[in-house]
Amino acid sequence: AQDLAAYCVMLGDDALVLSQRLTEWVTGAPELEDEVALANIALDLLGQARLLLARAGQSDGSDRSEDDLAYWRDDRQFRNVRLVECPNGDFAETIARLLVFSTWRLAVLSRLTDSVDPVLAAIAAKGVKELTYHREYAAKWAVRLGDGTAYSAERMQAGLDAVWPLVAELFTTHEVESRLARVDVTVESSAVRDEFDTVLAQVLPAGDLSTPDRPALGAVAGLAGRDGVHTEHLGFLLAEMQTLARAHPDAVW
Amino acid sequence: AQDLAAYCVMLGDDALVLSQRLTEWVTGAPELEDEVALANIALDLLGQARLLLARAGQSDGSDRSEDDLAYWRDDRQFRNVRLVECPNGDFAETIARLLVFSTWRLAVLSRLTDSVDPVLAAIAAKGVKELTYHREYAAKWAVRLGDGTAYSAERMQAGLDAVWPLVAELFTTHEVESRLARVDVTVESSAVRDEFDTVLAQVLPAGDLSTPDRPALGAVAGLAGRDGVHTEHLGFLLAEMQTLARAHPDAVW
Amino acid sequence: MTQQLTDTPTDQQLEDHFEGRVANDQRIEPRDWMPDGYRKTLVRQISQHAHSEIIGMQPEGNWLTRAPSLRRKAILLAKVQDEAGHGLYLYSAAETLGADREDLTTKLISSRQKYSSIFNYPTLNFADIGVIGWLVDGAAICNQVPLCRSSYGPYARAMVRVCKEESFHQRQGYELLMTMMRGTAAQQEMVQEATNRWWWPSLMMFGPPDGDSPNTQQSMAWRIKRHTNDELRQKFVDMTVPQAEALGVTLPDPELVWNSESERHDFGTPDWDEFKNVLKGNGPCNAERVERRRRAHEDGQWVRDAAAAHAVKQAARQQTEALA
Amino acid sequence: MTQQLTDTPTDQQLEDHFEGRVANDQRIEPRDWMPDGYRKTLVRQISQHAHSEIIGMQPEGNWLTRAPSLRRKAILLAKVQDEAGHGLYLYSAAETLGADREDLTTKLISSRQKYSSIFNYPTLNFADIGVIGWLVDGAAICNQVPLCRSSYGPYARAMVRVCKEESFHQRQGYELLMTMMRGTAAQQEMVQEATNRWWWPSLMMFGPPDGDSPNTQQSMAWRIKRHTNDELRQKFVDMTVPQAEALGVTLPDPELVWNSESERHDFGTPDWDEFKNVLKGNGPCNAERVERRRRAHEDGQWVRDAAAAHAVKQAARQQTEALA
Repeated sequence: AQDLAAYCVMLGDDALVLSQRLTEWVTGAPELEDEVALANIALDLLGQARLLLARAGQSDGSDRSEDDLAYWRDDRQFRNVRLVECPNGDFAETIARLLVFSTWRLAVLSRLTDSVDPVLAAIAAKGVKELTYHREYAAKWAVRLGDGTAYSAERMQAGLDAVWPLVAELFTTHEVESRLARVDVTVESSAVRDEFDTVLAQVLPAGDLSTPDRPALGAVAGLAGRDGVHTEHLGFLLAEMQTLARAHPDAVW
Repeated sequence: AQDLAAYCVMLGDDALVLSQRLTEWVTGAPELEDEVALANIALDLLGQARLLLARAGQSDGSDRSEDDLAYWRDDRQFRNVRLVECPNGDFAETIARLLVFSTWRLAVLSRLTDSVDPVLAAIAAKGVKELTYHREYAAKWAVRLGDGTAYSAERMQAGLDAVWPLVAELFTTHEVESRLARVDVTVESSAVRDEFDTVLAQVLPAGDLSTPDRPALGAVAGLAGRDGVHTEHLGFLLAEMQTLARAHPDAVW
Repeated sequence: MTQQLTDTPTDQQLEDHFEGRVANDQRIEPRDWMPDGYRKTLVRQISQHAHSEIIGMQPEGNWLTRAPSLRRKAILLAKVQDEAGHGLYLYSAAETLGADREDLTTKLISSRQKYSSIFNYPTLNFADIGVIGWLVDGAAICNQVPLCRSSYGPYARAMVRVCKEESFHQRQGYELLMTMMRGTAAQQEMVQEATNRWWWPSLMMFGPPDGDSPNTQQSMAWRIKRHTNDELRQKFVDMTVPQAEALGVTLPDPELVWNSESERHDFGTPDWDEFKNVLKGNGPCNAERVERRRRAHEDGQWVRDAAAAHAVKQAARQQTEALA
Repeated sequence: MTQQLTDTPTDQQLEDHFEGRVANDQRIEPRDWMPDGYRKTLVRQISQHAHSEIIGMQPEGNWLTRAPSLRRKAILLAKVQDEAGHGLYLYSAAETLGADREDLTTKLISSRQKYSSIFNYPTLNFADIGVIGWLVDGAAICNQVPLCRSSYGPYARAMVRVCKEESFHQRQGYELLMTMMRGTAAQQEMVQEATNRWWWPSLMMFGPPDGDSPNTQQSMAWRIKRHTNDELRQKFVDMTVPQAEALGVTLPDPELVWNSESERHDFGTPDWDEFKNVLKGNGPCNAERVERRRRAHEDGQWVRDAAAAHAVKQAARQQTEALA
């Protein structure tokens, strides 16, 4: 149950933090249609985060609510991958991250629909539909930018290059995952790498983009996001996100 | 004593908030010499803020420390002018704000050296030396940029234009000031407008810059920074500034 | 019922026909003949309305990253997204009149077209989100419900959808305030403080007093406006007072009192000088609101260019394939 | 004592003279003859040191806006400012050898010159500020104190000043940690956690083991290095262990133990693969550190251009006035 909770926190934090980043695009997107689309994706991920954090609070016996977990943990206790916490960069980098993230997460969640944990399976089934749209949106833009103007092609490739060092972390299986995989609650992250590579091998060439050849971003003595060792960015993101909730610890909203 | 405390908070918050903004330049300045200079100015203002907030906490009988006041008030309780809380903008806008602010503050503090409150007079005496340097630094850069390249001249004028709507608020005498002026603790802000205009009338032409013709930024039903009604920026600045202190209310650092 | 016009009709005939339809509360549709003044007035009104939805996202968007619970964050995000959607319908409605969205955006970001002045005030605490729903959306609904019967078809239909969603937003805003008023003293204070700041600007949303609103008559004749500013303002006050009582907040107007004779509330005069000053561009947030929209538009230029270039390439490739 | 050379001396004579001076611990000054290799090695070493001061501002600067008390904010700001100052002296020292600051900056931001690898690790909590003072400045001082006797005069003099300020910073860092260890459980945990993250990278600051450090011999002969990497590392460990005990933190090395025979501490082997990986540019923060410096430099180009243009105009005006 502790493992299940820890795993829900990982997937929940990924969604929560990326949702927060996407939210920063609101009132700043290149076109109103993208304003709507990015807000919609942020809303879907926020919904996933709420379900996953609530599930975590139930299954670890702590009875913590989604808000307890979202607003009252420090960055050291967040378990998201570092990919989602980095600043947005420009539109191309945002798209590159979304493409990479949604391709990976869709692969994971589609396996989770068969989880022996019925709640996780149900959350995954809902998420699969949403992520299919997110991946499609990101892939379309990646192709458009890659096959657009010379400038946009350069930006799109630079965006992919910028996020690529953080991709390896997505496929690094954490021991919690390994244990849960053995009891059919989930699969190991490393198991979905093939699917990820296959999808990108379709999308990138369609936009005349190449798979970046970038080494993985180093960890700190082997520890990274899933262990609560993050980049310098997460603390700032959380300071902003949690400021009001923490200023009024007794309030109900 | 309440008035004196309120006035110290006004001047203290001005210094604290501008110091925080200038600090954001560290590791981002155009030249190492400016890195040093801006850090130095931020440090001077931080020093002024500490003395003024400490004085406020003593004189209102609340016995609050400088940190109590800096870290545990919400934006509604901050009393700085709106000028200091706005984002830095580019280097020219930062210089424009510093020029305007230091010219105004030097004029005020040089009057305050004659305050009947000996603590305030002493703080002012120290501040006068510092602000003389700040004003000189800002004036030099304003002239350099104004008389530099075509591009820099345009940026410098744009910087002045951008900060100008916030200048009027500096000279709007608050009722606290009026009451304190009557008992020779301070002077009314409006009384230093002439000095301010005289100084700028020397600096701006030297850089081929014109005094902006911009109306004052509107208040909210007559209320502005000195009444605790700020821009949308202050909340974000404080969220970041206060995050760690508030996460550990019982800690000593 | 459309009259068959075999010969080319004279302008007078067209105008008479148009006036007749409007007077009979029939809808004017994009392909119908309409007077230039009607078209211009509508384009201006619809695009100002669209701009207001888009700029209106900013004061609320300001709290998206800081919403104090995940549920409130989701509600707010959905609301702001709806506003982008409203902007989209309304720009589409303006396009049916021959306007061009890119051109309208250019007018907005160069301050040649206006948006509702209310969005030039800052949102300073989270109760502002509730008060915007309650008062600002409330006032917008008072203004807009009659527009669901606007003589121009596409506008009227857009308004039906917009009003439906806005009523929902208004209820959500009011519910947030109710929750906060049942909460801590600090939360109650926030609600009162936000109400104090937004009350007068909300009253100003109905525009200047009737005596100072020269275009009202023509707009009413054309049935693109159905009540005068003062009528709508009165209706709003009468509607809002009991809501404020139910919430437990005080409206910041010492002259506000029930007049049992006229069976309505008397109330004080908004600060019309402040209104004019904000309208002139000197409100607390005018410059920032327009600047943010301008920056988003300019920063997004290369993205829109890329999409256009890609579309051209795609079309060319499809043609080549079709020929092959 | 400088020998008067009346005839043009041969290279061999110059070199012998130089070697003699160095061997006698006399200082080499900018105008003195020196071998190319000496000059190049020094420029590389001094500029890497300067770059390290400048890049080193970033991990600490990361906490400037969030320091938990105004006193700590002032201390940190003064420290970061000192580092900018150190960078300035050191660039000046490199310039006495004919290097050009703009050129050195270009090499830094295009990753053609290195800086101390330690600054490629993130600062994740406020105890990191203390631990950087204690361990990182501590290791830097071990490295740098001998350099106060460097054979090259300007470098040696810069080092005297730098070392003095760094000892002060080290004491401040240690004092912060002492305060935190006397504080709440959360604060104590922060100190331990930060120590765990910084310990090994601090040991790596002395460079690879002597067997893998080919340039050490020549640098020692030239007296621009005075001890081997391993000697300095050992000295640092021996110095730090009792400080850790006094603080009450555990150094994260199970092999660390006092060897009463050799009268020094035995300790484990740092992860040299991680070291090489960070050195290659793949550490947690390499890309960001260089990018931030690059952006600052590029964003500031127009400002530096303006200053240069103004100086030219000023000079021209003064000349005109002088002629008039």
